[in-house]
Amino acid sequence: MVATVGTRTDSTSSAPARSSLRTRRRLGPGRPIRFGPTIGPLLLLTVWTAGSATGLLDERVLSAPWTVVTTTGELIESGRLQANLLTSVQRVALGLGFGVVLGTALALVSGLSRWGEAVIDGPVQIKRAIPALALMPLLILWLGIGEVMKVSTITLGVFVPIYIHTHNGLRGIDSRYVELAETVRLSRRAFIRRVVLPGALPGFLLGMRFAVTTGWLFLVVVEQINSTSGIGYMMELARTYGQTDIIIVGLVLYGLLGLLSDGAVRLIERRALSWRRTLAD
Amino acid sequence: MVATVGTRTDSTSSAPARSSLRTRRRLGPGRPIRFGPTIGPLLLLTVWTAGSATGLLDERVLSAPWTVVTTTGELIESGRLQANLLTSVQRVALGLGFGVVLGTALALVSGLSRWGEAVIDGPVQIKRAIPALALMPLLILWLGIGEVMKVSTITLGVFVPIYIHTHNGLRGIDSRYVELAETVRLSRRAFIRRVVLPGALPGFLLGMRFAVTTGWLFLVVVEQINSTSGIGYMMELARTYGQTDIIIVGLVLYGLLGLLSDGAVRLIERRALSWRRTLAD
Amino acid sequence: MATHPGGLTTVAPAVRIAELTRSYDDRTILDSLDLEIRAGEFVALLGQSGSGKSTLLRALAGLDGEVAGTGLIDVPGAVSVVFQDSRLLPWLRVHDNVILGLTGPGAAEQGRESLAEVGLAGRERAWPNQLSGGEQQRVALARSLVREPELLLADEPFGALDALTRIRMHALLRSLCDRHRPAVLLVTHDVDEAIVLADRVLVLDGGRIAAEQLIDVDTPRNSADPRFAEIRAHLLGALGVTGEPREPREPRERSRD
Amino acid sequence: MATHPGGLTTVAPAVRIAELTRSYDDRTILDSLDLEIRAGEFVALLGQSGSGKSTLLRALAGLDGEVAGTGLIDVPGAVSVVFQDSRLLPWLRVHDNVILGLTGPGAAEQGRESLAEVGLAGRERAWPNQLSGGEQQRVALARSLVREPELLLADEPFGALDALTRIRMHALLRSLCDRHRPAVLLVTHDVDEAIVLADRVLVLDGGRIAAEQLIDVDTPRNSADPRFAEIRAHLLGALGVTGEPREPREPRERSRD
Amino acid sequence: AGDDKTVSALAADAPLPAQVPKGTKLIVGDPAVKVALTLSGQIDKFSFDIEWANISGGPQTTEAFRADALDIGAVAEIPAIHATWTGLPVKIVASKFRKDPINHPTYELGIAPGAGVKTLADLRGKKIAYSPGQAQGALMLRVLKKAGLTKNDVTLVELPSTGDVYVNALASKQVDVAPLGGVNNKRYPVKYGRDGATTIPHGIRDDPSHLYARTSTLQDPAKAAAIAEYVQAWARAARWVYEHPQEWIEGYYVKDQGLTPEDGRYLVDQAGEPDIPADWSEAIARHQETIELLAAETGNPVLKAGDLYDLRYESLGANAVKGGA
Ligand SMILES: Nc1ncnc2c1ncn2[C@@H]1O[C@H](COP(=O)(O)OP(=O)(O)OP(=O)(O)O)[C@@H](O)[C@H]1O
Ligand SMILES: Nc1ncnc2c1ncn2[C@@H]1O[C@H](COP(=O)(O)OP(=O)(O)OP(=O)(O)O)[C@@H](O)[C@H]1O
Ligand SMILES: [Mg+2]
Ligand SMILES: [Mg+2]
Repeated sequence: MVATVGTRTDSTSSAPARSSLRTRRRLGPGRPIRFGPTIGPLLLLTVWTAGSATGLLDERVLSAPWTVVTTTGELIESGRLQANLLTSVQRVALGLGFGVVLGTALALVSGLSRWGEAVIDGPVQIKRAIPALALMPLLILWLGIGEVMKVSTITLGVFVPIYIHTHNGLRGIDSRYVELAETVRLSRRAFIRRVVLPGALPGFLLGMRFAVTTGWLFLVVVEQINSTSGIGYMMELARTYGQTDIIIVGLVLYGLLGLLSDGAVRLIERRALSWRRTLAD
Repeated sequence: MVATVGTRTDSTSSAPARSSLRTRRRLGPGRPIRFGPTIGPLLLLTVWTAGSATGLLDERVLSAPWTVVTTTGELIESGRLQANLLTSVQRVALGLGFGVVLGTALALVSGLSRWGEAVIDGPVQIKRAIPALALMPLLILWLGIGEVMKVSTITLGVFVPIYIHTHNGLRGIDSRYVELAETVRLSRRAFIRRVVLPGALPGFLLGMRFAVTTGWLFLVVVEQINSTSGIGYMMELARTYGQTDIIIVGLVLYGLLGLLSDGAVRLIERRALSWRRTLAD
Repeated sequence: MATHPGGLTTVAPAVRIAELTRSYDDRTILDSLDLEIRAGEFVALLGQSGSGKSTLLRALAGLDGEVAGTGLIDVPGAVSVVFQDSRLLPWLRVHDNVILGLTGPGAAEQGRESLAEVGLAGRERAWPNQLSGGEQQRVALARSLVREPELLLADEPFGALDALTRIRMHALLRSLCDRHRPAVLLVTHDVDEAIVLADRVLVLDGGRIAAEQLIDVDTPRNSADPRFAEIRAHLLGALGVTGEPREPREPRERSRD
Repeated sequence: MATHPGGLTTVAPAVRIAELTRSYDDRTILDSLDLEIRAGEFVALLGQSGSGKSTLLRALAGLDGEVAGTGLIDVPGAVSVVFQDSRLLPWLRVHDNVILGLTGPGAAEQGRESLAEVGLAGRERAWPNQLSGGEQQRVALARSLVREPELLLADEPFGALDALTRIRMHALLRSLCDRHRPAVLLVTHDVDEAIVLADRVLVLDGGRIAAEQLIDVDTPRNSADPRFAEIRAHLLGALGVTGEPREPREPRERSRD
Repeated sequence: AGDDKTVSALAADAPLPAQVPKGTKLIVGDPAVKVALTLSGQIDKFSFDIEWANISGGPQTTEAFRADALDIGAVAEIPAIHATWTGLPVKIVASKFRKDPINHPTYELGIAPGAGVKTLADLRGKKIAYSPGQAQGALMLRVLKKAGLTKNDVTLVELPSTGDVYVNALASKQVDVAPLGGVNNKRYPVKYGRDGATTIPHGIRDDPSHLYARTSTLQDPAKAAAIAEYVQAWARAARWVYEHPQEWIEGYYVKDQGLTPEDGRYLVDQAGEPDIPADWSEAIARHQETIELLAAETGNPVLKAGDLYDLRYESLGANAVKGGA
């Protein structure tokens, strides 16, 4: 049995390229599809449009895409959307910033010292297991109902995935590299910079993907408290009033933000992890 | 400069063990501490107890540990705690079961085929970005307000971390192993069983850690809808009536469940990944 | 069929490479390379570090899909590869690594036998990272020998083995060849090893086959044989090593310090 | 100070190992092993695959904290290790791998020089997985040579190198030794290489130093030298290889098939 | 969906059928009445199937209505208004009030420690918890109106009134004033009284409690008839609760809701005697006021309150307790 592989076969070569060994055997996912990442969301949009057009999706529960577009237009015209979005983006950005620093720092302490881990890890798991809403009274008591409380709550939400993923990534660094670091007598600082952080980077970046969406999700919780602006506030208000179209605008916005921020982190991932050769390549 | 290492030095050896090279250089976290994982939670408990005893923590906002113990006792005596816990455990277990299967299956499809990824990945990111509470109206519309809706919501919550982590783990499998699989002509089935699943296992297990707590967190959301039992219902009721002690019992329960399920997954992790030699060892 | 090993022949070869070009970025590694290997022929490939030996093997194994290049490659369907790194799946025990992809009831037993042949009986349940470098290499060898390939591509499979173990592995490889007569392309850095094992030795340089040497030494091949020494000198010359005496070590003043 | 290399001496040695025992699970790998290496001495270590050479090196490097065992180890503070796997950090470019842990303004330049010495000038910005096996090994070598260790532990640093590159690397290692005179413990499978490079060759077997051979061949050492051949035969004997002629290859019927 | 027409849709003014056809099913979101009917032994006396849903509050009820997962909801004044505004036509089919409503208020104003609010006039310049879209929000607007203040005279702090948020906000002095309902009225001054926390009455009627259903449900003759039967049972249950406070405290507050008997006693006393009027005109007039207040607040059109009521059910409840009691 002889198979022929013609990878960009020379036209001068006499033997015909009968079958491609590569495509025949290929177990990996194959070549990337052009605009692949847009296909799923577009499909979703198509189903939604079709459902709305045929009346299969009840307009009063899930507004039609065109309703969402007009509602968005109205919201933008009245300035509500931009104003709310701006406030929310500021809160999330601040919370994200603090959360990432806090999470990474704690992950380093906990990952590189048994005592750090003993003290930090348990409480983080507990924090993670407790619903954010249930923690609100305590946070209100300690931090008031102003911006400080809002940003702190987002920070507390965001630091968890950063911590867990970085810690997990860090703990998973091959001990051979740690041995190497020891034999070249790396200082602890250099060890962290050269071995730990790059080694934990894949984990950290996955954590970032969660942190970004977590930030937005916590917004919905904190913007119920003493807010008069913000996307979460806008949606919560629409929910109490039963304004389906505004809720759906909010959902679409959330979906877009989710897609975009996830895409951004993945882009960074592809750059930062360009040294990796994996199944995905 | 000469350093002496005496690893369990023979008493007959004449040269004294002056210093331990290993402890001097060690960049890793060192030896595990006995009962390490209990230290953090115990510390938290101590702070809580001390705060309550000295009155620094207002009993009316955060009940004292002893109040929680007596309240728990009362709840158990009246049978409320067990009954609610049982209902909740059933819901979470079902949701977890379905979610894990769904998430793993989707991750496999999406990780091993570009088309699968194109279709699945975007919508999952969107789903992930949308607050659960905002999705409730749609889920109620499609699935009603009964158990089906509750378990489905938990499933939908749980499958996301499973999907993302498994997919990420799978995509991170070293391409050298994929090449190997191709040269030994593994069938796709065997490839999944021998290469993909074990390779993605660390990711999957991290996903499990999130899935378990996510399951409990979603419980709080779904048990607000048409429930007459369950831990989430119990806590929501207590919130309405301002029964701080019961709320705190619920929080402690959540914390414990978080710690326990996390510990369980980590135990499995240690067993299942025993082939790994990492920084943590 | 022509019985003369190597050389131009009109019989359908097991492996046929024509005008194979492969480049990484701007560096052309293989430059319009032509090569044929007959069924049952044992070819050894020498070449400097970085000359493209592994690149060639990967191309033959169909593993260079992402690499830029042109050319024609004809290989049999059943190819077995020993990678330069032993490439054991770290999450499978040694025995499972050996029988990876094998099906059928006899697989487990075959795997055990194969492990015993490479001197690792009793280590079936070890994890790959519990093995020494040479042991890992032997597991990889066992994995490729337990299959019955029509083409065996082996990238320095004996590099981490001591002299005695190496001789044993040579014997093992030879007995496989005698049983199934696969075409073999063996990359090695040991010129003597190449001469002892191969029907034909190639030297890769500048992206092409820069030298080709039929091994017409009688078996058993003895390095003391003058023809052996002659071929060795010729091959070493092709590899850029001139003069058998190794470069002298600077005399060291042992009493200083 | 005694000028006689090896043997029992009362002068403080650079490396002193006494009654070193190491076991994995129930398998005792090193069994009450004693060894001394003087400052500036070059010792080559031979031994069968799995005999415990890497285990011994890891013990000397202080990397076997998790392994059960007893014994006394005295090593200098500045130890440099070339691991059997090249062990480059995959996320650092080649140049950064070489200068890992070096500080001071000259480090970058030193790293570049060192890479040039091992023949990899121009590849500074490559990722480790873009290098061939031998290139990776040379980067690891460059990394250990750019430092100035008092003790160099090298675990088969030339295993993946072709003859010519190997000769160049020998010269490089020798020049380092001449400059800084570190104690060297080199694991190799190539008996000739051991004889060419070392002051003393040890054979590890059964968990102990089973044979010890001072290399009293004049430099430049020529493998044609009868004393060279004698020592080689002796060492091969200690390694279990009897009789120089390699085991015969079964005559193959080339016309069959 | 909700608008699937039965073969013969019942006109809005057509008389209610007397008989409930076999196989009719109602989904009722009224958990307290379920307990009352169970305790009074009436739960199995319906001539149709009934499915109980533990759904309460405007948003949840509206969502369930939209999903066609609920036929009757039990709420106060506000949800019917918002539902209509957002394109979900509903009608009130039963109304219950309290006798002596000023002395039996649903809500009181919780005053933060040290806020120094003794009368409504003191509200000027204070931080007031405000939950738009909820009954408590509308109440605060009316309180301000009554005190002769506008929104500009105070600081409205938007907070959801779910759970114990208001109590916590008051206790931590994040707001000066917040409407507290139910057991929190009692618990808040008990808990924080030593710090100076108090509650004051607002002196406005806040007692309406309605059953409502989607207009489309009422077009289904079978369901319309079943609802009529339910309304009567509902009224009898309310009466039974009033007449059997001990059973109610034991069976509902203590056993079902996990409160202490004292809390239950307080809530029973607070609720007072139910008033199920046979004439809704007064209720409609008050509802109209609320509508106007909210319309001005939210910029929605003013609805006619009368359109929110299905007058065919007007006297059913009152007659049921007259006969039953
Ligand atoms: N992925 C890659 N990207 C860029 N360059 C590469 C890549 N893989 C290999 N190369 C380069 O291609 C050249 C040939 O590599 P190859 O692995 O074929 O060498 P080799 O002959 O096997 O060498 P060795 O004997 O050292 O294993 C080397 O210079 C190497 O650096
Ligand atoms: N982590 C481990 N757990 C169990 N056994 C181990 C472990 N590491 C090494 N061994 C075993 O100890 C023995 C000695 O290993 P070592 O790596 O020292 O051999 P070596 O002499 O370096 O061999 P090679 O020449 O093949 O590299 C081997 O049999 C090996 O299987
Ligand atoms: Mg190679
Ligand atoms: Mg070794």
